[in-house]
Amino acid sequence: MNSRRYTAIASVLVAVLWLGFATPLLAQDTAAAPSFDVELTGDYGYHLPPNIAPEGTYPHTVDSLIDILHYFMVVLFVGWGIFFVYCLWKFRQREGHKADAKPIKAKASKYAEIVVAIFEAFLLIGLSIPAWASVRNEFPTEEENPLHLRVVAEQFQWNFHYPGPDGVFGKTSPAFLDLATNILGIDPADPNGKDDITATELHIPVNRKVIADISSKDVIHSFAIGVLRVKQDAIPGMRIPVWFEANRTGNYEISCAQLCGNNHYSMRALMIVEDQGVFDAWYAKAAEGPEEFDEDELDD
Amino acid sequence: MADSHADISKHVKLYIGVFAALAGLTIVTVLASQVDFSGPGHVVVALLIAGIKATLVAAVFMHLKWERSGWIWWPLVLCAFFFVVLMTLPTLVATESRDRAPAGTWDTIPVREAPAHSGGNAESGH
Amino acid sequence: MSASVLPYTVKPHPVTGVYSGKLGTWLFLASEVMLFGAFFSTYVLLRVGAPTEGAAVWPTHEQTHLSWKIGGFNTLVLIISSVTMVLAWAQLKMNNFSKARLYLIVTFVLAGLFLVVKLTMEYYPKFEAGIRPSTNIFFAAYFVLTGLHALHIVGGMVVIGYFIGPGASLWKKDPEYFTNRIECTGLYWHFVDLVWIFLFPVLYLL
Amino acid sequence: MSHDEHHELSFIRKYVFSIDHKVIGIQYGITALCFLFFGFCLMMLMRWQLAYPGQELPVLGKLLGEEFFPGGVMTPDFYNSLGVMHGTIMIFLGVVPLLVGAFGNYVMPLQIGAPDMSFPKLNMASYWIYLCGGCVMLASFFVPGGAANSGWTAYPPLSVTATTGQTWWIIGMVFLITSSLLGSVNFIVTIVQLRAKGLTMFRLPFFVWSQLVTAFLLLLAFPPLEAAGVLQLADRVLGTSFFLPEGLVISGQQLVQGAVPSGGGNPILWQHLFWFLAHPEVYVLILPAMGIVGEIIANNTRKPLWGYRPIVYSSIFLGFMSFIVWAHHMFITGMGTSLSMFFATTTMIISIPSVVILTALVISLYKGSIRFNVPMLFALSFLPMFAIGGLTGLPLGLPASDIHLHDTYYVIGHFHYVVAPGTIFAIFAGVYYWFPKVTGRRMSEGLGKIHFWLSLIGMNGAFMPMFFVGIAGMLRRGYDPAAYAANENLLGMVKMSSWSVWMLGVAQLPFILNFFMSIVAGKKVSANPWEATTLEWSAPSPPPHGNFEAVPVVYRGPYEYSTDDRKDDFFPQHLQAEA
Ligand code: HEA
Ligand code: HEA
Ligand code: CUA
Ligand SMILES: [Cu+2]
Repeated sequence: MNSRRYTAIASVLVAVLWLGFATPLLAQDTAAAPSFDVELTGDYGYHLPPNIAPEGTYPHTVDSLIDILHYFMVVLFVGWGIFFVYCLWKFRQREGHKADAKPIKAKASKYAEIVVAIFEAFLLIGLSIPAWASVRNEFPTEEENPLHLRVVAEQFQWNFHYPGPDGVFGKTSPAFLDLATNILGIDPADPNGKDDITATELHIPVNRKVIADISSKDVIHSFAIGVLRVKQDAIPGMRIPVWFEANRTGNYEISCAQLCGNNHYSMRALMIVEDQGVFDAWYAKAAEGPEEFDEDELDD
Repeated sequence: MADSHADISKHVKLYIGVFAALAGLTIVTVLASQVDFSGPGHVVVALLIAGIKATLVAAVFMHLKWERSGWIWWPLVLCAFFFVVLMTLPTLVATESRDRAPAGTWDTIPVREAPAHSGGNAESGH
Repeated sequence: MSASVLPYTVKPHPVTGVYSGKLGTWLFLASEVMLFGAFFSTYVLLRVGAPTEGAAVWPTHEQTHLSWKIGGFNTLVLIISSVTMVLAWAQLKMNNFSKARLYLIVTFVLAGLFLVVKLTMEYYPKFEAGIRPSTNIFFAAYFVLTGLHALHIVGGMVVIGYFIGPGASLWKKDPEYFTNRIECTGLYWHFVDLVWIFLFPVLYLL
Repeated sequence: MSHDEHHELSFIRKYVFSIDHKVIGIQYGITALCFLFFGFCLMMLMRWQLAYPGQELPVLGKLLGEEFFPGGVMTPDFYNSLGVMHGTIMIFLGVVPLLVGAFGNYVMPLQIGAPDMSFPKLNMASYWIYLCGGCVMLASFFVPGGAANSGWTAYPPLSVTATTGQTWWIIGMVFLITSSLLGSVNFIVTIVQLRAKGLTMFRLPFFVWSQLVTAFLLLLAFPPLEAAGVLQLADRVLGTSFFLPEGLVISGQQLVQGAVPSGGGNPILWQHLFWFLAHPEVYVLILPAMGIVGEIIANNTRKPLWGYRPIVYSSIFLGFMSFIVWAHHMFITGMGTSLSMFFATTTMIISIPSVVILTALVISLYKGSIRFNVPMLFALSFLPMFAIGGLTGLPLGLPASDIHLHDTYYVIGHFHYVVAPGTIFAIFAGVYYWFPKVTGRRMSEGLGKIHFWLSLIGMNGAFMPMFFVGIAGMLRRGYDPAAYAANENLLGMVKMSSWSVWMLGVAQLPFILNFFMSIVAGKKVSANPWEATTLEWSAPSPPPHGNFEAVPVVYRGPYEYSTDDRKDDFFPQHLQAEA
């Protein structure tokens, strides 16, 4: 009897010590904190990352879905947990207490199950499906003047292909590929390709919709912009469009969310959201092409 | 299923009959493949004939015709259902793969004529 | 504990109506259906989704070098072997061991014939002509599907061979048990035949 | 049953190539526990890299060699290998063999009053094929390039272009699948055919039902993965391209398969075939665990399981539905609206039977007389832990919220709550519960309680932080979480998780000690130390060859505790009512 109580007290103690003290101590130890080339905009912590999409677009539905679900889960778990602990205490084996084998009528549980089912149906039909439909089908129309670009993943880098001022992408093919100078394999003979922009940082204008076609050269990657709640596998042989919009300027991270080889963990890119003016300036300059590109044309 | 000798010899006749049917159907399926059906006619005819043959084999040679045990039938029904699920895979994959790139390139196709998503780079293929 | 001590290895269970071996064989066949189902579904997918240009286009009939004559011949061989298999069982049921054994031998020989035709008249000439599974997506599917089917044939031959040879002594000890085992072998064998009934039109004719 | 057959078997026939289900069960048990422990050790290594990225691994770093630990620091490739092997070993070599191979094999025939499995030789073959598969997996660490490193999901094209270890992984998997298939045929036939007289389907203990449903899942879901494995093997060694589209360019070079760049394949196909198995597989991991928990709860509340029939129907429904939800792992591959709606709906539907089962187990506590012994502690804590794991499955099952959570540590947290403090706790519960049956001795309660409390804290300390870092966006399979600036504030929590894992490792020492000590020095107990009702307790401990002294006959349902005014509060299934 006594030893049982000791075990119980000891375990609570260990739990308190472990979860209460050791972990905050560890949490303060950020010795391994990395130093980065750029400062990220926004506040990151043990919660959802900042959401820079305009109100009313699908990334906010994603957030509210996550929020609502977790409230729901906590309520269920706590309610359920109270009953659980109550049973453990009230019906523990002891002198003079006997089990009662007559099956009880648990109407409450049936109602609870029905409520759960209805709530799930609501989340599914009310929130998830519209949001998903928005991700998949409600692409910005041309009247909204979206920015078009292509995202081509490769081990272990994100390549962004902009059509340049003429608005038309050059033809690309592996035949023209050159790792040093023409990483997208743009056809040098295609006039549309002359002003195309190849970048490894994603520049987008603020408050303008973007349509990106995701594809991959080699293995499956996953194009993920945490702050925009965008995640789309980049699958070789397929080309899958996504759309998004940012309403806050700054520097953000793009990550690769699908295991793609040894350097998967560091396959990150920078997303720079800037004012339309700044963006236009960058766009014009980039379209003139970096030096390597000129060299390439000289070689021809 | 009955076990007496007379019954078994009746079976034997049936087996021979089924064999004749199978052989005949094999010839029919070969002949049918030479005929020029339009569209998916070939596939339908060939699979139909194969289906009949398979049914004959399963019903007679494998004795399903005489099988009464639910413990054999239910797993088979289950299996048949999941088999159908498996055979829907190609459609599932195909709906996702409509943006497949053409041979030899990873990305030169024009953007598909999606509902509300076209223009811009739509003409870029050429 | 030797297997024969367990109940219902020989006699059917009074409630479920089958003996254990038969139920086991059917369950095993159900899993085989799922196995070949996955292969067929892959085949359909690759074929329907094949690109229309480039190195990966689906080959035409002429390019596949598959002769429906050889395929048709092998189909007949397998069908006959299925009949002889079921006849072997019928003979055992009629207490006719020597005839049954003869049918088993015929089945075995036909299975061997199937393999010989497959190897010498189909695989070998293709390898001669430089055709490999890697040649194109059609041959990839062709070799994997027929290769796996051929392995099933080999497996069947091992079992049938066992019952012609060392396994036959069971007949003397427990004829009903032996008959049951032949029935189960037969179930498997007909299934292998059944798979071929689909493989033949799918690969050779369509 | 013939008694004239009791001639002496040689040592080898009796203990090594035995066809007795009990010996095979023990073989499975010991082998799988070793694998489980090994898989855990791999994870303890990985947690070092996560907590202290790029820092030298103390002591071991040097020992493990320059190839994988240059300068004592793990390489990313090796990290990925560890991840694959951890996942594969835990699931296919640890948990399933324990739940099905060990508990299923040992307990199920006893619970149905059978002398053995229906096909004893097949049973032996299952074990040896499983062992071969395990050895192939382990050996793959020593091939050039190390073990497979493309994730336990082995997505092509990465897996097709990976090093040799991947080939070994596939071959190992083919062995394991074959073993499971043989086993499942055997289980179903045994349960259908060899039940004792009077033991109708609805008098079966819930554990037997869970084994039956599990066997069906294994039987019908595994073959497609076997097919997919064969195809991937062909892609790797024959140069075909079932899973490779045309025009792949790897490091600037066009990929040439075999002789020519054939292409024409589809990488998504693999994912469908893989998840067609792997989703039912997760219910393979949980159903027998629920079965064990159900047995122990009924026994230790001293009252019948509440809602036996709904539980049974729910497990059947769960098994059936698990075949049509697989693509919820693939929402992010670019799935269209109608498909994702279908799979999200089935996913929501499948959560209902889990809720029913769990609710029934909790209501079973009501008006019981609960004994808090070690098996019961583990069984009880299974309930809230599984609830956490299951509930966090819901945000993943809705495609919209899955956009943010997919491939983050949230997923890792979700499924570890169901498999680790869920299934592993059920396994521990089962070990403590059936140990007296297997050995005739009981494990120490004191050591058991230390094991329980420390494990409970360790598990929660390890996995709870994963939900927070996951929601914050930290991605799984990340060799170095510090590579992303957004993770900066999460590193402390990651460290806490790691320390909890190591603590959890220490917490297993009392268990290992207890386990081996009790085999030789545990307290001797009677054949029915827990005063249980099911048939296995009517056999002697350990049960002799042939299991029962007299062929058992069953007169009532499985959980007749405190049901009438007998002197004892339990009424075993095999006892005839006194008139
Ligand atoms: C045993 C294993 C197990 C179990 C049981 C489950 C159960 C569930 N899983 Fe999980 N899952 C995995 C193992 C498991 N999963 C694994 C291994 C992966 C990752 C694989 C990988 O990518 O590597 C995964 C991944 C995974 C995903 C993919 C995530 C992603 O990659 O983006 C999804 C998405 O839908 C999902 C959903 C679910 C759901 C809805 C359930 C449901 O069945 C859960 C149902 C349970 C409940 C709902 C809780 C129970 C009830 C209560 C709390 C009682 C409440 C009381 C009253 C109502 C009275 N799981
Ligand atoms: C059944 C499945 C299972 C189980 C039980 C576990 C158990 C554990 N897992 Fe695992 N895990 C997976 C399946 C499982 N895991 C899978 C599928 C993945 C994904 C892989 C991938 O990305 O491809 C994964 C990934 C994974 C990751 C993410 C890695 C990454 O993404 O980079 C982490 C990180 O912490 C982790 C941790 C743990 C821990 C701490 C445990 C602990 O709970 C372990 C506890 C273990 C024990 C307590 C063992 C006790 C045994 C004994 C004491 C034996 C005694 C022996 C004798 C008596 C003889 N796991
Ligand atoms: Cu690219 Cu991960
Ligand atoms: Cu799943």
